[in-house]
Amino acid sequence: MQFHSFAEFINMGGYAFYVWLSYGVSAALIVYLLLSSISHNKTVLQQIAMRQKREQKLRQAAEINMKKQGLTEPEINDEIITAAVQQSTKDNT
Amino acid sequence: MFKWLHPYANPEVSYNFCGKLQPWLFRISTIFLVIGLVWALLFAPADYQQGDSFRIFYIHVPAAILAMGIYFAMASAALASLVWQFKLADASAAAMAPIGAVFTAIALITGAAWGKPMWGTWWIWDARLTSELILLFLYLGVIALHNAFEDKNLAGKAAGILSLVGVINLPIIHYSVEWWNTLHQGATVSKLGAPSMSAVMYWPFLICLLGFSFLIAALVCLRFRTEVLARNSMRPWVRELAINSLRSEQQISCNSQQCHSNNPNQGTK
Amino acid sequence: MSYDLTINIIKLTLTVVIILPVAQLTTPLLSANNLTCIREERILFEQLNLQINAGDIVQIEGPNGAGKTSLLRILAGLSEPYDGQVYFYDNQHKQAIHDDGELFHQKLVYLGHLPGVKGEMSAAENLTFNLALHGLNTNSVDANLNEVNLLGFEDSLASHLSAGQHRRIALARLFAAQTLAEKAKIWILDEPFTAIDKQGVANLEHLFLQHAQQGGCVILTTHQDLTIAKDNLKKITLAYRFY
Amino acid sequence: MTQASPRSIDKKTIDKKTIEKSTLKQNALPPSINHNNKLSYRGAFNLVVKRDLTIALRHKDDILNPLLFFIIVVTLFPLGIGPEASTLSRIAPGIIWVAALLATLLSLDRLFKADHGDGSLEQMLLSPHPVFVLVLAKIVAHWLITGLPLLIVAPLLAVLLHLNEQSYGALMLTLLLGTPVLSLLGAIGVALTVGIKKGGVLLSLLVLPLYIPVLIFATSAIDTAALGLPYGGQLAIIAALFFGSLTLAPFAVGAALKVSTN
Repeated sequence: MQFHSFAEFINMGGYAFYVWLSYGVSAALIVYLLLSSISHNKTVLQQIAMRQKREQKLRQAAEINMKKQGLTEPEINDEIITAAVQQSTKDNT
Repeated sequence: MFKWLHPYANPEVSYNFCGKLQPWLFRISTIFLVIGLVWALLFAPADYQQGDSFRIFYIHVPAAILAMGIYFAMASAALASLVWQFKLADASAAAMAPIGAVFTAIALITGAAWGKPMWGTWWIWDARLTSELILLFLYLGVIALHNAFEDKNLAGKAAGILSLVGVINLPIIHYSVEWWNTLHQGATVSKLGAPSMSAVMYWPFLICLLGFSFLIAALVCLRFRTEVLARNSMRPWVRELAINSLRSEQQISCNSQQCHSNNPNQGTK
Repeated sequence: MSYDLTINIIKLTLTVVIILPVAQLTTPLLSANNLTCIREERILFEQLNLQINAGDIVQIEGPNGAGKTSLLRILAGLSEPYDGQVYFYDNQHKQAIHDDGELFHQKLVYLGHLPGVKGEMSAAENLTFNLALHGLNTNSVDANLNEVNLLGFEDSLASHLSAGQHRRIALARLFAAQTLAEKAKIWILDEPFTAIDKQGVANLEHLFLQHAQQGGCVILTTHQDLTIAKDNLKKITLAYRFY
Repeated sequence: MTQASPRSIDKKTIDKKTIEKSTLKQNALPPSINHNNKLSYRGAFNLVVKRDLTIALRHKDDILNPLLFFIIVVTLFPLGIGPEASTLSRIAPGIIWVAALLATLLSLDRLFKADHGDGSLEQMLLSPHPVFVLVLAKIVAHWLITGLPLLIVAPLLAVLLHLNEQSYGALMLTLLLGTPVLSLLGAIGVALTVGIKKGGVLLSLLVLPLYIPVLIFATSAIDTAALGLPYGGQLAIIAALFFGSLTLAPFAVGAALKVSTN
């Protein structure tokens, strides 16, 4: 132990201001970095969740629009796809 | 050769791996930092010339060394992502930039606070300080470029090119500044380089350095996970994670406010 | 072949191109394997496979934001796909487009949204530079400008010309490229008919057909209905994906 | 294709004034650079340099504005610091070089921005030539348009600032070797920011730190020359920076352009 009393420790041999400034600023910056990293993580997660909700709305709107126009959702026509596959394999050979 | 790495190229695996690693890194860094800083502040002897102001050394120098080290780590990650199209390397480079910038800032501020009592002035165009300042500019450039792009993948590539250019320039800038400094003014006698540092001073320094390194590793883990999430937000596992986290947050807030309208199911329970 | 995901995205309507001789029918020019495109964390398309043969005119359809332009840019090698690879064929020899970019670019004509015309240069200078840059013959600049109804404008600075005329300067390159047998076979055109009048559109469609018959291929996006007979036209439809 | 296309409406709407006004010679670019349709690296290089010079000469602001900026910045310093010849001559190298740095920075924007805006950059990236060659050609053209004029006015400004007579040679040599480095390194920054809407301020943040070594060695060479000492060492280092950036920067620029046009 280099210091005999608490007051002496705080005084830092006359350099109290500079030493505690350095340690204080460093601690503050690291704590800020830590907290901002954590909050950044949370906001990113929130944004992703929000976007999912927005996508759902968009999808519903699109479906309603289609129904209005008397269209059903473009069903995936397996026949066409298989035809395409056959076609492309034919082309290859 | 790198086959053991393959599972970690999967974002989900590495996200979970970092999630497991992160608390341990934080614990280890806390232990090291508490020991190191208590030793540095209370038990390490005062410097015979600089007195107790020497205690700034224990954060200034680790911060300065690590600031430089993070830049090199970031540049190698950028190289990996540009050359081998290793997408996660990109995310880790993006995670490192702000941490490096903060540690550079710490090194600069503590350097100034040390310089005032020693040299009588807050700022001195000392070679080390100047090149540290330029390092900060390089970091800020990388971060700014990263933020300027909407698309995270493009942002990573652009910032990667810049950090590679920076890493080539860093030694050139460093030596030119050193050279310029010795030319313009009588070499500032720097106590830092003294090789005759005694063991009683050396050990706490080493422990502090290790502590800061682990802290940085933990922070990189934390930020890396965020970057992975942001870059993979279209993947089902991330979407599920996001929904779950939002739900659990709502539950917490509901419980604390005794939940009135938000979630009727919660209220009746 | 893993079509499980592709099936959800793409409706391919492929019809046989009958006009072409059998030998050319099977000559592939460009193919793509497992293309995935992600823009601003949205998947535009995923695991897309396609092959484009000599004689094909392929129209890429889809609503705004479905990734038509992105697909064209990936096929041209301007954008990197998130995943997957684009190949071109040199004498039936399959090569990734990034392996020999210079050879691929000799075979390619890409016209994007922007015409790439400098206002400070005249129409003829613009075309001359464009042709020379791509290693095409610059002897018939006037004839090429004539084809796009720009004769008489050769010496006017492009900044004095309209948007449609800029586009026609860019399109004039197609007329120069069309006379070449081996080079510039793959045409990738993003909305080539924007700001072009009816007669011009008809001329271009005629040119496309001719190019296809000579063993080239045309990949284009357009909002206009093409008058090209259905027999000669393949369509790739990209659906809008919400995530 | 035959003359299938009928002359249509547009022929009538030819603006005769436009034709008369345009006194340009037809095909300022050579009408046919190649007959065998194979353009060599050198041909491509020359083609792009000529095109960029043609555009710049028809758009004289591009050449004049950075030059005027350079002159005005240099004249501001004596007004701010005071007219004492001794002070001015001591800081003259720094002033001239910082002004040259800023003038180059100001002119960098036009290196790729216009080409990116009208789509010709895409066309260049898709041409059957290595990006390296085309990028180098554009940088050379940029230097000829902005670096060379600075080099020509620099002695005049040195006179205004009472630069030590012994250091004129050093000033010219450092500018000759240093300004290309500024163009080369700056091109990396422009290539990275060309796709960004508000890239101007960002560009200076990216590029200025990279300029520091050139500034340090150039000013110190001029200072050394003022003392009558040999300044070959500094000049050699600037030359090394020049050759280093000449070989490496075009690759970085090419990679950056591919990202920016993505």
